[in-house]
Amino acid sequence: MTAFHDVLVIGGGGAGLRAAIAVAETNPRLKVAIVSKVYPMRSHTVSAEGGAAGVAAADDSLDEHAYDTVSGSDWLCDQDAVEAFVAEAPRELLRLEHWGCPWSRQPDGHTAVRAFGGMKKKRTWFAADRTGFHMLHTLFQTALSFPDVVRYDEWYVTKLLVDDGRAYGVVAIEVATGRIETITASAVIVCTGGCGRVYPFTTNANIKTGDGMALAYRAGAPLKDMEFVQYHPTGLPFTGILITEAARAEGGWLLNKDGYRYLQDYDLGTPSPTPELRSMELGPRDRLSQAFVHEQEKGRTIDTAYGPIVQLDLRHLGADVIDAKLPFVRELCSKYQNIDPVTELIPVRPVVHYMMGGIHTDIHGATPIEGLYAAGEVACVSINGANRLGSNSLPECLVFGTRAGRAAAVFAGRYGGAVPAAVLADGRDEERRLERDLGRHAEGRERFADIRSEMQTTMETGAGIYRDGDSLAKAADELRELQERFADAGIDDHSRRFNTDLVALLELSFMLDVAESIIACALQRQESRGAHQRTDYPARDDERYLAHSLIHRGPDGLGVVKYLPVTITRWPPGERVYGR
Amino acid sequence: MSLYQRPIPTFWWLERRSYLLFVLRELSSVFVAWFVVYLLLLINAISGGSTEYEQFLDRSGHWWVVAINVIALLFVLLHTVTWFGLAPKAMVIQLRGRRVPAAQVVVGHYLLWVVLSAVVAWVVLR
Amino acid sequence: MADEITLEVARYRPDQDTEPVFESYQVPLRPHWAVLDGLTYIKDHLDGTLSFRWSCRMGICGSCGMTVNGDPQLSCATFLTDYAPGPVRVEPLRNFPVVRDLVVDIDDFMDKLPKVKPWLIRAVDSPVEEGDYLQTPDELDAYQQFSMCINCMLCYSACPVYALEPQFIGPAAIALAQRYNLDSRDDGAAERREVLESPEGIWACTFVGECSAVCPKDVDPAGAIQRYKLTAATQTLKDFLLPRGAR
Amino acid sequence: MSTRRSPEPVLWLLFSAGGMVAALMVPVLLFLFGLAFPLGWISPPDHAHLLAVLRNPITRLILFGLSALALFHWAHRFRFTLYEGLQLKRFSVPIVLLCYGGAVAGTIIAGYLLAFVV
Ligand SMILES: Cc1cc2nc3c(=O)[nH]c(=O)nc-3n(C[C@H](O)[C@H](O)[C@H](O)COP(=O)(O)OP(=O)(O)OC[C@H]3O[C@@H](n4cnc5c(N)ncnc54)[C@H](O)[C@@H]3O)c2cc1C
Ligand code: SF4
Ligand code: F3S
Ligand code: FES
Repeated sequence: MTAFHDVLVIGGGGAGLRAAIAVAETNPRLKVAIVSKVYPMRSHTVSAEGGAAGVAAADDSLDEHAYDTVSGSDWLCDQDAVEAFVAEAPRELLRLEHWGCPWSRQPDGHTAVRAFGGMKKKRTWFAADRTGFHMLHTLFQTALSFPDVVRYDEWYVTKLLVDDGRAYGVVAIEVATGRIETITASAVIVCTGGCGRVYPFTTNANIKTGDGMALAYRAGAPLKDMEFVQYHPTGLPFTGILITEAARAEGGWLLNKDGYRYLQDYDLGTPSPTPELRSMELGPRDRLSQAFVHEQEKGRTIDTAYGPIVQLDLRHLGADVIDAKLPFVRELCSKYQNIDPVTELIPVRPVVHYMMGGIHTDIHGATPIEGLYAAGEVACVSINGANRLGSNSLPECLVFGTRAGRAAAVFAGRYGGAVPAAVLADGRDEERRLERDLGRHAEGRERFADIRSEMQTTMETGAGIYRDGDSLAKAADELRELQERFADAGIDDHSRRFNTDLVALLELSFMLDVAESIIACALQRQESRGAHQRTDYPARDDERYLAHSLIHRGPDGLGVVKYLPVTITRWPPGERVYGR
Repeated sequence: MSLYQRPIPTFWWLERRSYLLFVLRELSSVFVAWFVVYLLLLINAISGGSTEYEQFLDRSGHWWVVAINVIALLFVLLHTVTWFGLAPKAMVIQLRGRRVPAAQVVVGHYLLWVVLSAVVAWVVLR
Repeated sequence: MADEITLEVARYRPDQDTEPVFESYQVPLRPHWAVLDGLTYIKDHLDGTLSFRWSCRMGICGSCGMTVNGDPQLSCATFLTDYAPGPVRVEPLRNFPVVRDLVVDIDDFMDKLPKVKPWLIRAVDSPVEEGDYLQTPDELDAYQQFSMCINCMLCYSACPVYALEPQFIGPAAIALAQRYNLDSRDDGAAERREVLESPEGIWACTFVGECSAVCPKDVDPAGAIQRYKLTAATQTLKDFLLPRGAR
Repeated sequence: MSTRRSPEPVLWLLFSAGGMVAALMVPVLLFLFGLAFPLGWISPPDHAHLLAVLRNPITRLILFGLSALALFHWAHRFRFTLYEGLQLKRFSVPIVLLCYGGAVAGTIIAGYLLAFVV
């Protein structure tokens, strides 16, 4: 059976829900559907803690937000996109307020803002330290008020149907029953989030396996800036659970083994007792994570069973501030680490957190494939360049979710209808392929879970906080080999009902493609910029690389990397200065 | 789709301690009703004159009446304790725009209880 | 500390089992390991056919609710060392139809949720350009607790009334309705009244209170329901006693 | 918008009021008249005193309220205990008759006693 919707949104996270609502608002006659591999309110947006940036305070300005974002990105973002982003973010955040989002408030009743890393002004809206949770549930519940938004909950998309450069829908499995179906549409918006699970140690949820990136890549759309993987400086050592940047924004200190605020040694400013914007602990994430590596090399980190750590000190904030502003941090520490941040130091280490790169789109969320749009972490517009600033991602989901939704609605309204026979045939091919996968028995005793963990280790060693030509080349070879081994791997479970084994296998195949694209882009970029630090090319090279990498999938499955100049409107490349 | 639906055991409330406590709490109402019956009999006896009252006192000393009353008192106390414990959930008392903490509401109930009990005892025994 | 612990996991494979059966697995017993880590260990190393839901592994997405040694729990926030030396029984959430192994069908909740209109309803929508709807921290405080629900379904799993009367709208949905009713920006209480005051709504709840006892986010749905009973009953009395205009 | 007319809110209010008075008043009365006097821990008050107390209209009013509300408290709780504890919801009609009927009957008896007999 084939269902048809005017606009099909893949993903029910912040970006997907916002996009779906935008479609419904733009053109109420359009039928919009959301396909999501988990119930929308389980999407990873739910884990976001710290906040969402948007200019609100009287002493702040759009230009300052734009400048912080541009310099934070190490000038790799597109400045037209950034300008659109900062201009529309406050409105989107207000819109969410009007939909009921429980933003934290000032005594006078207006929404409150807090400081965040790399931001020169206080402009991060927050709902305690459960911002993503409240945003996602507000969006989900608001979406419920649009009865015409249809949902396919717990459906797993395995393929984008593209014919002659235009997208026509997807093939998806209803996980509960194992039913495989072709769902066609006039326009498709990919909002599937990031791919942190490509790495072994990440803040990302289990579902963040880069599906959408691989779906688009396989369908012929290029991925952009994939080498830029953000490490967040403060994750709990075993689980990788995030301790939000808001902990530092409220005044937390990072201490090495000797109790010393080591960031002062890395050109991030001088310590002061109260937090200073764009300085020390409120520097950008790339620089903080890099500082950790240097501390480790100097032997000034603490060794634990789960690797080297430094310590985050919140004790001087006191129980009242912690309970009011960081209750979730306290809850997470006590549950997962057995410590109380009011009296104890929190062990932390850098952890893979966010993908700056993603599906290449323009500032309307359109990809080079007609009728195919992308928004949220899966997309690269790009406003994040070489390093995303904390709290820019949630508003990005809103701003570009809305833009993609509008653009898709207009597109779908204009070109409705007929789906070429070739697309349906393609769909049937995919259905057959999935049937084959379902019956896939391992050649030999290969467990795909082992391939997955080897891939993760390869990524960590090959393309970690610091990388070089050798480590990347080695990783590329290893990934090729893993791809071959993957071809022989099978699954234990051959039944249809809620087959998570099959889903995990498909996720791994997506992750392998994404991993290869990261390595390929990183190998080509012979400079250091933002989150991409090459020890063999330690300097930024604007001559050659003030450009986005665009990777296309070649016929042999290998990526071909090209470059696309960045758009510069008002802020010519300069030095990134923090703490001065 | 064939889904498995776990049958509910007849004595489901034996499965968890908290369920058992709940059922006991609910059964306390039976003893509240028993008390009303007992009270009405007492009122009837008092109204009937001093002999009937004496007879009532005699009958109330029977071992089985005492036994019932002991059990009834335990259940009624269970009722009182659980009732006061749960009261603040339904009542949100605002004082000067601030919500009164649940613990204070509970303490308030117990204070009222002590005072009322004392008054009743005083009226009866005066 | 022993270095292994036994997990007795309920397996239900509809094509081969007519009812759940228990299967035992030995998993490493390590500090910081949640029950969920034990299950992913099984899935990755011992038996790929075991199915369960999980995602955030930090107690916020609400996917991983299971019955652990008889109690409804988030398996990512329940630690193996607390159950040492074991064995630990892991079963699907009670009161829901089992789809497979530890996966339950929550469509019933997903159908009920929109019925209580859990979204902000305004008498007058003002345009975003006019700025935020004001709300003081105290007004935020009035409903914040009820906004913390992660839809994990532990409360439904613990509520005997829901077990016996599946039509019961149930704790989380009512708490979410109250979350909006108590929001100073919302004018939708009247629209939510009919559903909440129906026999399947608040009046079905007998205040067992287990919903609040098991809630991992301290939402206190039991409190939400009892408060609404008081509101509804007073409202009914007012409707009855006062002439139309004076309400 | 019309709300479905249901007696539940009224029954619940009676149940709650009954629960509250029962919690506050029953323990002391039951202790005195059920245990302390019969077992001779405290010597029972003489008949004349009790009759005088009983004839006071305030006492009569309080005792009437206590009896009636406590009975409705019982009726409501017992009804749900039968529904759930014993899973007898299918017999809801006789159960409702038994419970609330019992409460009404008891209330009438209490009213009769306190108004005419005392
Ligand atoms: C712990 C943590 C804290 C963070 N804190 C902040 C913060 O404070 N501020 C900030 O700005 N950003 C923060 N971020 C980043 C931000 O939360 C994410 O980038 C953002 O939420 C991504 O939203 P999304 O809508 O793009 O994707 P997601 O919320 O990840 O949603 C992806 C959706 O796609 C669906 N999907 C995926 N693959 C498939 C498939 N194959 N078939 C069907 N459906 C599929 C999923 O079901 C899901 O619904 C944080 C991130 C993490 C990990
Ligand atoms: S109320 Fe609590 S237990 Fe119930 S679904 Fe919400 S968070 Fe879970
Ligand atoms: S457990 Fe159930 S009966 Fe009511 S108080 Fe909670 S919903
Ligand atoms: S995995 Fe998200 S709540 Fe447990």
